[in-house]
Amino acid sequence: MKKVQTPEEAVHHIHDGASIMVSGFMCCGQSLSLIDALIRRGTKGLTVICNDAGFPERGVGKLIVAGRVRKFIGSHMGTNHVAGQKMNSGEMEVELVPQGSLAERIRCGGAGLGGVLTPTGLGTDAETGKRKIDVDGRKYLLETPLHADFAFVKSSACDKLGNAFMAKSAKNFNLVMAMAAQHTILETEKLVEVGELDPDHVHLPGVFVDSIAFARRR
Amino acid sequence: MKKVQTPEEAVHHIHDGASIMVSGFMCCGQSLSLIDALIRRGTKGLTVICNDAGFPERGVGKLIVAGRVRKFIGSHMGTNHVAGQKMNSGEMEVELVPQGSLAERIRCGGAGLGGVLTPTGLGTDAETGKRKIDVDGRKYLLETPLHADFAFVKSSACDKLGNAFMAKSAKNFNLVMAMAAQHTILETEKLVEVGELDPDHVHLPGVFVDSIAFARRR
Amino acid sequence: MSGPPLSDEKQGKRERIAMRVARELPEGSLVNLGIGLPTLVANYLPQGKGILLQSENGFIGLGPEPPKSKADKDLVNAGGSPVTLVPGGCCFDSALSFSVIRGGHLDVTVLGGLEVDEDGNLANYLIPGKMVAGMGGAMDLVTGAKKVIVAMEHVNKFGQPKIVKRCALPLTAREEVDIVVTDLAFIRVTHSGLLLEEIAEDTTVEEVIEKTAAKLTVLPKLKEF
Amino acid sequence: MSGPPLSDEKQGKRERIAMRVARELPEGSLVNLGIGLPTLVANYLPQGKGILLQSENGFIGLGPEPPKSKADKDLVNAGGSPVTLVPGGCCFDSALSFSVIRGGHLDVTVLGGLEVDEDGNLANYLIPGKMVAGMGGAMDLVTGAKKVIVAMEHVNKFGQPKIVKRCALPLTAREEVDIVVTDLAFIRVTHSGLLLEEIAEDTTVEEVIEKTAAKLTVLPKLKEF
Repeated sequence: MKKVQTPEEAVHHIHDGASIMVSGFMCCGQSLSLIDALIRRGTKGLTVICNDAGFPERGVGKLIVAGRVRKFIGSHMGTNHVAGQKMNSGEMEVELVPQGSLAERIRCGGAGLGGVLTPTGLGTDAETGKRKIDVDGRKYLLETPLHADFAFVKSSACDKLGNAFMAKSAKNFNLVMAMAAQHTILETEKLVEVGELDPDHVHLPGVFVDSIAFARRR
Repeated sequence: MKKVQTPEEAVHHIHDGASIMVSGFMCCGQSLSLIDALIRRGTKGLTVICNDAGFPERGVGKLIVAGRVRKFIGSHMGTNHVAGQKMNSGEMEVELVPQGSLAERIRCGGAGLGGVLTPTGLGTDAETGKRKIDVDGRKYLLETPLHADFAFVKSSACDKLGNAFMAKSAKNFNLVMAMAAQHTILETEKLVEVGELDPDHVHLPGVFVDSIAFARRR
Repeated sequence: MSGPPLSDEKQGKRERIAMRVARELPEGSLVNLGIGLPTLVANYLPQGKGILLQSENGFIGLGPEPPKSKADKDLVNAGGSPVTLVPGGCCFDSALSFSVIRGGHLDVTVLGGLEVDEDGNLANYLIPGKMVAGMGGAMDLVTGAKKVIVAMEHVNKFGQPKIVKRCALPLTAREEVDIVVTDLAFIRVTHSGLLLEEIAEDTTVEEVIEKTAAKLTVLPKLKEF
Repeated sequence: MSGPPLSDEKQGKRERIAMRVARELPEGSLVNLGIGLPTLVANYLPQGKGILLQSENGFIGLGPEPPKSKADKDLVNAGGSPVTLVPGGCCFDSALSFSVIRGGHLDVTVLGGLEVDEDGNLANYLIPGKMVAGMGGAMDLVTGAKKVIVAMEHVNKFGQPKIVKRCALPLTAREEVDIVVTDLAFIRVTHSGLLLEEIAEDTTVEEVIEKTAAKLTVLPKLKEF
């Protein structure tokens, strides 16, 4: 059984300077309550790995607006003008990664791989600092693993072992991030008893989850 | 809508010398009826990529016993003594790949990756012929993509677009193989109308499927 | 993602581009439509052709926007707006979504552009010092899709050509663009450069050439759209 | 996978190994049990400790063998035999299964061995010219799991030591073994070699040393099991 906590309890041990993977795509499938609890806690100097910088007033974007993010690694920040400002002012370091490569890099971190080879980004600025490797006469970029101290992931429903189900497009980065972090906190809208989820409908095995935070659907 | 055929019709265009990925793990989740149809058709000189050589009298193992397999790429053949004999006699070429690396190599083929780096096999015979690449001071083997002309995959149920559901441990290599082949044939125990499968319960998107063969559960 | 309301003329141009792009989508194809102009293509999909739309945030079978009362926060498009699923749709995580895109399973990607050049290079994700949106899934889409269609207005808001000899902005991908559809022209990228195959019914070859900063080869039997 | 029936004595030895291995499994751990002897460990799992078994063919929550009438052809273990799922189990494909194994999410892997040596090298998948089974998932398991326990008889069927100075057979993995449990001994692989920590209640240190072809350091306060 995994610890079931409030969002406040679940983020209590997150230290300044921690790296956190935050699932979600434009806030869909994002652990909004964990983020809000972390903002209230005041934790700062974070490295945040998230698909996008979201919106200034919601989800991961609020962490950026509140000045808690030292470095942002993601694929897109066009919907959060504050993120762009903080990047231009030098207040926040930004590493832009093509979305597919971002997913693979996180997956590498969780799956024990040392990297993957992809043609995405060849001949673009995304090449910068990356090794090029030839396989069978084709050139690829070597994309290396991403890891983090914590992952904030989100489910529509989970059981007390952390086995989780994500409705529709709320899946996105949840599985790969839960695998790639040292400590994964699962925010869930619904908590059921062990045995209630169909084993064939589990999108995220509970073995990747360290603690569960219950928070209403929002 | 995908073509729905008999197993015989579905394998009719498979030529001598073709490469075929066959899903299944000790025959569980394996397209037994497609294999039987291919044996009846007489196709030979095949390269077969499958987790294991199965059993002499069932599934992929029958293809080996019938002498149709020129080259076998898999992780295990201990349950099919004929496979071992054919390897030792030189009648069948065998490439043994660690099971996790096999899954990743097939996934690479389907996901457009040029390879993955893994520590599995380092310092063993599985290194033979593989490049070693250092990342952050750690050594890895470069495992390169596997592709095939055809994939034989198997579902418990699918709709007429090929969206498929695999019960319990019958999932195994189905998804990655369906992605990695030029032409994927899905054998299914049950065929439902489009819209009958819950979009959150689909294990294999129909976009990876080229044709469907209906065959009773066995 | 919605900006200020567009003038009727501007909206008309965008609809024309979308209509022409829609005609390029093969029967039974899997298509990804980018945010903005490309999204309009969904309104003109040929019926009964079994075309499926993929959304890179994690599903196949993108359907129309729902009425507000039916919006589901767990079902949004890549722009974050509520959408629906068509029957036969299915959902998956980002790793599988980009395996679809990067593994060659996507037949067509339609996306906007800032610049396209004679070699089929595309720039559409960054204006240094100004727009810092990021590439999102664009680099993956353009590199992975079998066919890349850029759908954009022929000139930018300053009236300057967006089809140029050589992209000046940071590239999204090199030599991947197959077709450019604008309010004025349908242009194919070939090994020997840009081929003007069709022009809009209310323009002339001269206008297209004047508003293009790249060499255009004009197809002898030029069609109109 | 079932061979000829075993003698009572031989079966007793195997059960003893399984019992001792079971005591090594931490509370709440995720464990993979190999085919053959390691499978017996499932019969001795400590109750109420929340230990979950993983099966590399694609699930977590491996339960006992069902009665024949309840066997489900879609639910087998890595040896192809019918099994059950415990409540809270979940199923997945091979790519995710090996991400669990190779990504460091598996706490313990228990598997058989042909040879283990002083450096913690393991050979267990191939006897050139004889056994051509293949490595299956063994290389991944041994390389990926946090703790590797080899469960095997102390000597082979010819009475020869299986714990040796240097493996002669092709390796499954280099320097990955943590613990060896045999019918005679519990041996830990340390940076300074093999440490004999426990012996079976019906043997002596002398017998263990005699039947081991590697250097053993004997723990001063040797325990029995």
